[in-house]
Amino acid sequence: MKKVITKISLRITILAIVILAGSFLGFKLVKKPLTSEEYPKTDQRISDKYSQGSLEESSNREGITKDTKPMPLYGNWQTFTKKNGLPADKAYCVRIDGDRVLVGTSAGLAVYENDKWRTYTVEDGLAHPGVLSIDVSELTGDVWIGTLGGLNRWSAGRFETFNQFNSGLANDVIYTVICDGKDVWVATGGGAGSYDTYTGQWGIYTERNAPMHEPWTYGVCAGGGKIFIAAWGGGVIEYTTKTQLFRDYIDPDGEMEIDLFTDDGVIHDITTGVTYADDILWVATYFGLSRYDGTRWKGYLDHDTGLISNFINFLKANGPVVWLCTDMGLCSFDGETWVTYQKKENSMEGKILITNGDDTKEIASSTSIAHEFVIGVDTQDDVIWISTSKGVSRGELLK
Amino acid sequence: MKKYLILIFIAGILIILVLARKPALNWSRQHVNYITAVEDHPLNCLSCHLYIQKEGIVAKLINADYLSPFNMAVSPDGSRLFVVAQEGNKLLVINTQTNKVIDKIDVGENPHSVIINNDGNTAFVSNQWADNIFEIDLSLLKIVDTIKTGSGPAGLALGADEKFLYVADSYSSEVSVIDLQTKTEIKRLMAGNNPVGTDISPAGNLLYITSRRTLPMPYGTPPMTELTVINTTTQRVKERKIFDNAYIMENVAFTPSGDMAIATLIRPKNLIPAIQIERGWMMTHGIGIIEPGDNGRIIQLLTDDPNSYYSDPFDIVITPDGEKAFVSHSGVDYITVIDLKAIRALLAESTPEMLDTYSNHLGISSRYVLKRIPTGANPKGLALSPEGEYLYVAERLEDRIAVISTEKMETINTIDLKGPSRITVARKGRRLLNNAGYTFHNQYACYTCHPDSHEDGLVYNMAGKDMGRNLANVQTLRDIGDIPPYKWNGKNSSIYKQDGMRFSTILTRTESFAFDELDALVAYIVTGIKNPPNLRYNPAGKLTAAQERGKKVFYRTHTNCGKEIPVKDRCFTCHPPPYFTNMLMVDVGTLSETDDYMLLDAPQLNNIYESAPYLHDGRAATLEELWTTYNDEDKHGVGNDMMKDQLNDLVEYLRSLRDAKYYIEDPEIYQASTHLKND
Amino acid sequence: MKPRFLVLTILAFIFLFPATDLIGQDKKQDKKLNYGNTIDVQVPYGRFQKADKNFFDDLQPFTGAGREKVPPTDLTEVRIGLLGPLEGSVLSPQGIQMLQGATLAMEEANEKGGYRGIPYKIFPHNDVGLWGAAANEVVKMNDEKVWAFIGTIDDINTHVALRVALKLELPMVNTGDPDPTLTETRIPWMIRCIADDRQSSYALVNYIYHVKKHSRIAVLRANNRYGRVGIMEFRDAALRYGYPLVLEIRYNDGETSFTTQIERMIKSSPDAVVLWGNAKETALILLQLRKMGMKQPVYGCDRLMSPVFLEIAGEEAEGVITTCQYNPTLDMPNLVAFNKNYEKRFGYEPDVFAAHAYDGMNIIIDAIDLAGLNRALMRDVMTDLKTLQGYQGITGEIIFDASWNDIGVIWMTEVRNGKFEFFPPPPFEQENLTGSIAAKKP
Amino acid sequence: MNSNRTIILLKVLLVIGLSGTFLISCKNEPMNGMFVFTRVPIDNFAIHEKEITHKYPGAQIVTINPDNPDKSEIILTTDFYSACSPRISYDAKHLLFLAQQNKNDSWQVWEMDLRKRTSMKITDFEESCSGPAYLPGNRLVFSRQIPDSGIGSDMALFTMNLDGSNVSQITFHPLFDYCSTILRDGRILFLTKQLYPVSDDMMYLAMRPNGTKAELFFKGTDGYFLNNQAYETMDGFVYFIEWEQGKYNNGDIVSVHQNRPLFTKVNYTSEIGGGFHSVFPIQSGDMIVSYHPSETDPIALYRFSVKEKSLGESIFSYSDYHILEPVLVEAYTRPRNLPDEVNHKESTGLLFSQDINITATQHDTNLLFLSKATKIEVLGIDKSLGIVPVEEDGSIYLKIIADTPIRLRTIDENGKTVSGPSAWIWLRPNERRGCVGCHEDHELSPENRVPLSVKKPPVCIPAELSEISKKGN
Repeated sequence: MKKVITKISLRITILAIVILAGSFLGFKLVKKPLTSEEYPKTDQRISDKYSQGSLEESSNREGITKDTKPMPLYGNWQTFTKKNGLPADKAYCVRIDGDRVLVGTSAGLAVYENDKWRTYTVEDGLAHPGVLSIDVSELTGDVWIGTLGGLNRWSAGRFETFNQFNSGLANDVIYTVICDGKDVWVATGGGAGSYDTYTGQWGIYTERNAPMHEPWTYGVCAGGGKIFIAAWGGGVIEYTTKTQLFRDYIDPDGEMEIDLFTDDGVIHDITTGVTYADDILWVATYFGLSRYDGTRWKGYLDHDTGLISNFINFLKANGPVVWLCTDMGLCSFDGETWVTYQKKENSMEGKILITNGDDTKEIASSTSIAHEFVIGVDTQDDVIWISTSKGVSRGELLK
Repeated sequence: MKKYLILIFIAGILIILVLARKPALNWSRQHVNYITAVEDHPLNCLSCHLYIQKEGIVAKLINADYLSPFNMAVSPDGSRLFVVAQEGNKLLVINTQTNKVIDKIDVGENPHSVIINNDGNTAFVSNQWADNIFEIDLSLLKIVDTIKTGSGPAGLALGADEKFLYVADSYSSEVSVIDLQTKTEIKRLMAGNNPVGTDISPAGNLLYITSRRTLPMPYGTPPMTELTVINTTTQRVKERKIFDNAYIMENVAFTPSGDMAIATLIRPKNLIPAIQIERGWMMTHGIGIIEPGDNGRIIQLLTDDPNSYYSDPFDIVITPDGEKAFVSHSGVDYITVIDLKAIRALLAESTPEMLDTYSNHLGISSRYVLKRIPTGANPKGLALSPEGEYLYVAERLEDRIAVISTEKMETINTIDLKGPSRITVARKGRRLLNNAGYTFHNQYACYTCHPDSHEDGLVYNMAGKDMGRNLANVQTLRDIGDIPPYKWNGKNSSIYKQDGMRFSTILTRTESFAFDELDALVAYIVTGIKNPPNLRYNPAGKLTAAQERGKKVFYRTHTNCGKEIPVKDRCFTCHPPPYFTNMLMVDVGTLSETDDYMLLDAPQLNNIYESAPYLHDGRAATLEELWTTYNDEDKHGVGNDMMKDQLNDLVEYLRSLRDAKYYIEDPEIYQASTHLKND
Repeated sequence: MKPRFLVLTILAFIFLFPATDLIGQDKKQDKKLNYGNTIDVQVPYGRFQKADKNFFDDLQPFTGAGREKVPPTDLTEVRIGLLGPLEGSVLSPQGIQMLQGATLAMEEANEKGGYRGIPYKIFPHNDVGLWGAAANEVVKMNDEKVWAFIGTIDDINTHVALRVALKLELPMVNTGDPDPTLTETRIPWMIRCIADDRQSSYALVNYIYHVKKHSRIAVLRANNRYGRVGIMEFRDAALRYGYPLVLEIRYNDGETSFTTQIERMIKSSPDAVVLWGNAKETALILLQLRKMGMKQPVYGCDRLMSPVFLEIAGEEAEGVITTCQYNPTLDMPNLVAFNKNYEKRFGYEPDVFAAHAYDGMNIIIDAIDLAGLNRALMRDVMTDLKTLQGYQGITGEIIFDASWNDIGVIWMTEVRNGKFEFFPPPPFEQENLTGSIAAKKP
Repeated sequence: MNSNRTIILLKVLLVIGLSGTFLISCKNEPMNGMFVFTRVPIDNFAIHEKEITHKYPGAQIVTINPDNPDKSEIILTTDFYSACSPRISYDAKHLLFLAQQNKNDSWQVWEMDLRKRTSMKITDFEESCSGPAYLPGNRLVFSRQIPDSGIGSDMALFTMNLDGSNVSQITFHPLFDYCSTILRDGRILFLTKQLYPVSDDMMYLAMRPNGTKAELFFKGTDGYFLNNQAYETMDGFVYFIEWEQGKYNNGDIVSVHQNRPLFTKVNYTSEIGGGFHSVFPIQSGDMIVSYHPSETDPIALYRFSVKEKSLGESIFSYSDYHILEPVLVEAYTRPRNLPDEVNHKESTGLLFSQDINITATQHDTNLLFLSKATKIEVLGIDKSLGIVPVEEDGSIYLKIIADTPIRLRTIDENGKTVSGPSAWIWLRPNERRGCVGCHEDHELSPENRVPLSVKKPPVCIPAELSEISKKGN
């Protein structure tokens, strides 16, 4: 084996020298595999690929409107970081709650209200400073907070902590929490869990009682009388509330390193998030996006669609539009049109890429999202908030 | 000849009786000495054995069905007084002109509160042990609707426009919001722990709800009790007012101007070594004042005097002129009249630091207490006539309503509710249990730490031998007649002993009960205390799927790996039905460094869901913690092999456990355990 | 000779990266091994269908923030976490070895002055606990401000830890879990410096079916994730060679009598038996199956290669063949020194977990030396497939693929005279190659 | 015939005599409703400044029927040279009093059977006793001179059974203690006066009959002196006489309420001239008092209306005797019989203070400069018993040798006194006693929190104690 390697190195060295000149020819033609240190500056990569345009132009463009409802465009980004009062730059999640915005950071829960940030930490009753997920109960207004160290109910100032020791919570690392009527669902490091706020009863869903290989869950969403669980390594688990029955959706090819057919089922068994709206289930993975309309699956990969990156941290659907938090920017998609928000390198300016089929247009934007590594998103009315690797941003619908 | 034989026979019997008298007396003396742990308790079989009969003809004969008036409401025109008879399960209607009961309406089990709408044509009664509300048409005096609520509906409030009814669900610690158009519960909001009392602000936009038990607090930290503020416009919780170091907040009332709301409360001293009673060292009682508004203060003031305590404040009403507040002290049979002008003046002149000191000050009450009005036994609910000239007081253990002139501050009349005219031994015992007169300076009653004869959720530093040692989690009094021994260390083999001389030396610190009093107290404790139905987790005896699975875990004999669990380490060995205790002493590895070595009495598990925190020193905040945190060595049952979902099932099963009578009636449970034992 | 080429190679990569990477890829495709060193015949669906997407053709970048973070200046120690089965587990002996291997590396680094004079310190965490404890332990490590961590052996715990590492953006080096799916999660925060069960299975399958020409194999495996995932690769590889398993049955950890399972095996009349589980149980199985008359050759996973196995199985162990992720008997100076120092320090011989943990710790230390105290930059050097590619560890040369899995050398052992004798696996036989590579080409 | 007559007469006489005897013996409370008081010869009467005990040579205990005072006077103590301090038992059948049989005898406590009018000596000490009072449970409390321990003579309180057995000293401080009454809550109210190191004003302390939990009940304004006798009414008022310094013939009737004795003083006679010397509330609501309009008048027995704050009719008077210490023979509710935690097998008691930095003056801004105390010193009569550092939260937890007077002093970091030394206190064996702070507001209850000090074993005072107990083991 050592010999082999040595040979390979030798060959590569020789080859490299031989093809040095020719290399630059290929540079602009092929989408190249990336390395971390020199991952392409997205501007370059995309600007070469797409044509240019202006924002004003694009918002009136026919190309991005659908027959029924035009794909919304957001802009006027305003960014908040530690300098503006956030407790940390790394913001895992964001949730709009009426007049206030709740942001989960690596150093506590930040609440933006009346143009001011206020931070809640462990001293205030937060289970752990790392806040990964937030949801608000529509019924009661209670805020449910998933942290790296347990689940909080934050109700009118009172923090209540649930963890795997003092309650029926499966595990203390809460990747996702959602409210579904009186029920609260969590995706944790030790299985999915449900909590009935009326009876106080906890449910745990693991490989022991649900069709999962292992109890690792990453995302959960509710919709259509069902609960969908993104089971890491187990695809998507569907739970029908009424019948209390489970079924699973996994990648039919059974292999981790490939996707045999894009549309044969969920793209990959390592799922990172699920969201449901307008009778559509969207599934995020680090390997692409999947859409399920109840009968058939459709997969989207970055090499042949407008999806900017296969690496999707989180997603959230709002009506027909799904918002995708990728490592290359914020992406929205309604089944036809892709709109991607990116940041220009070393600049406060941003850009928007709009892809319809093979047609892609880039629009410059005077403002941009805080960072292209987007981790969380929430929209409400004409406002969008995103949380990123370095700060949170607020955008407005462009009319 | 025959006669002769009979004579001989009778004579023989007499001789035997005479001969046997001495040994019989000796035996009785020893028996009574053993049970009572004193040597001078009178030898009277009946005084003990007759009155502890729970069932049968004798029990029927010696006991009586009392009404026990609890909460009240006055009709908007003042002509009718509606009284909830808690034990009688009735709503009594009283004509306030004649002061006579004119009607009795049967309501649900253990009714708690009644509220009348503005038109005076509808009453709502909360049935605490039926988890519903009765809507009563007052023109027909008939129940016209039943509305489902959360568990243990207690205090009631109508929204300003009377479209919504708010219910404090005392057992599930929620507030049910009921749409009165559809007569359905539309949602539940999280309230404090064990919410009971309600009042709506004069403007109608804020609903205040008191709670009795402390919020779950980290071990060894002071209790904190919540007063929940609900915005009736958004129907969401607006704020949670936290009362530090207070609990048992039974009721709250707004002043007519809305400048204050005042709640009753108790300030316990559970964290301080229980080494004396002098100077409010165990319990103090008072009021909590809330100034509404965003920066409103929360103030606590005592209604006690340095050498006299006014224990167990229950209800509070404020006169329409906003000048006087009346507080019923159910532990001492007094109404305290509070001068609200003096309160306002005190609040106006005091800095936060001063108020902080006042909250522990026993002398400050003389600034605002106008008068103490004596009442009959156990005054609970209060109601004012619409103009505020009369105060009605529900004398619960007197089956009577007192009518007090608010101006003269004297009782001017009483209304006999026509309950049983005699006072049974158990009733006498109940009065004793509720009365603080048997504690030095009336500082607390049995009831204070055992509200509703249950437990108060606190852990006390009883300072057994040393001051910082042997903390004790208060245990319920329910069913205890059947499951000796007593105290966590099981040192007392009978209730007589438990409540005897030592009890007075270390707990009440005044003269111990007289023998007849002790007999009465025991009679009540043994016969008169019921478990509320477990409607929340096991309403009809049919276990949920999770509870069924949990039951299997409870009765299991093998671990998940198939290893046999030693008999002593199985749940049901120490906790067998019907009381889920084998009444034996055991070490389950839960003693802490601050405990002297002792074995612990296996506690009963009926209605265990109501008894957080757990373990002898209350270290476990939840049932889960018993096994996740305090059972490292598998001494409290083998459990470390359990998966989390199994533990959840076990907890669900434990929550399903209800009154022992169901397990006595249902032999299937026994079979289950014996069957499994043979596995 | 070797280092020179290595340096040259790296230099070439650095200078000519875009060209080599882009053009070279196309050109190299014919020669380059498939993902996971998979020979063409073993490529999933390779004979029938080209996959829409081969995920590990590309390297997943990390585009998040963090590289700009300035290292703290007030450190008194450089903390490295270690997650392992340290107490209360059947794997604890291995966990302790792992901790000791890492400790030795740390102590050696500290002797050389640590990181710019600041000593390294290991913060060990036990991964054995209540439900998903590994996740909570990684959170605790992060709260302790470790710069990276090593962990762990149990594959469930490793997976759980990995997901937390991603959220926390905490570099993770796995030195003991051969679960192939671990690196297939595409989390750009973990590398693995131990060969996985895919490599072991390929070697074993090749040896069993092609060298030893067995065709009927019965498998008895542990009823846990380790057994399930390990055998999954073995089963797939055997099948792709055209040999479905004749029997796959399970036993539970802690079982001591395997009569039922062995009876079923006898009924299936296999040519040979493969055991996949921990040393204790597999040794007992071996004893019992020999006692029950099974004379067939026995093969096993790397966990059989343990003194415990020899001790329990005694003479019956003779002839048992296993894989091993390294060869402790090689005469490499660093390995010899390690073996000597380890025994001196801890009083007994290191095992495979100690050796890989030693390498893993050294990789972390090298990454810190190269990148400084910045998690993202440390991650960059660990995952760029250049800086540390071909790392010369005591376990051999470490080659990472695009999923940061170690596809380096695998070894085989046979018990001879009560000792494990090591030998390199025979070269794979390529059957029916035609068309498979072509099919993969875009 | 004669003999018959005689026999009949004898029989009749016998019947009458027997019925008389029977009737007399059947009368349970022969003296019910009678007034009993001490008659003191004017010449032997003097009020000494700062005098607590009142023993009047030549005095006698007298009873009168209030309905017919002049004709019903009976001297009950004719067998004694002097007698005073009458106290009626709860059932009104017995009378405790203080007497000397002969002129030079010491004063001892006697009990009289009011029915039989016979007296029995209860105490029999060389030293004089004084201030007896009935305790529940067939015991009594009294003061007795104790041997001079080098700081001057003082009087301590003792309890004993009514049959003279089981004597127990219950106060242990260098003060002059004199029992006043038994409060309805079962505690002893006693008058006390510090003698050492400096003489101090008199005050009332309340204490459990086993000598535990002694605490300040009432302290008059500076310069006022208090009378040895006090009585509590059923509604909780405690009445006694208070004198202004230097005006010992001008005593006033005052009351405090048991619920809040420190701040409820009411003076009923500030508008009335003359002097009050004794007060006894009767259950009907009024009082009988000893009063004289001027210094030159003999002190006489009067009625007094509390409601009207006015002097009523004069009931009885002498020209050559003062009438003092009146009581009414009337049964009254027995005070609570308090349980006893004292364990004589122990030699120590435990003292706990929640925060030694809490003082009554903490809100006084002028005193804010007071430094924070970090240590506390326990002082004995003539030496320091030890200095103990306090916990972070200000709490201390001490195991102190029992039945020994101590004072406490708080000290700051620099060794300077922050406050103290305190008043003398003592602990009974096995007594466990708590205080909120040092010199704190007497009406302050403790803040509910876990004190740090009790998480550890108590600090032994004096330090040798731990060694002693170790040796003992």
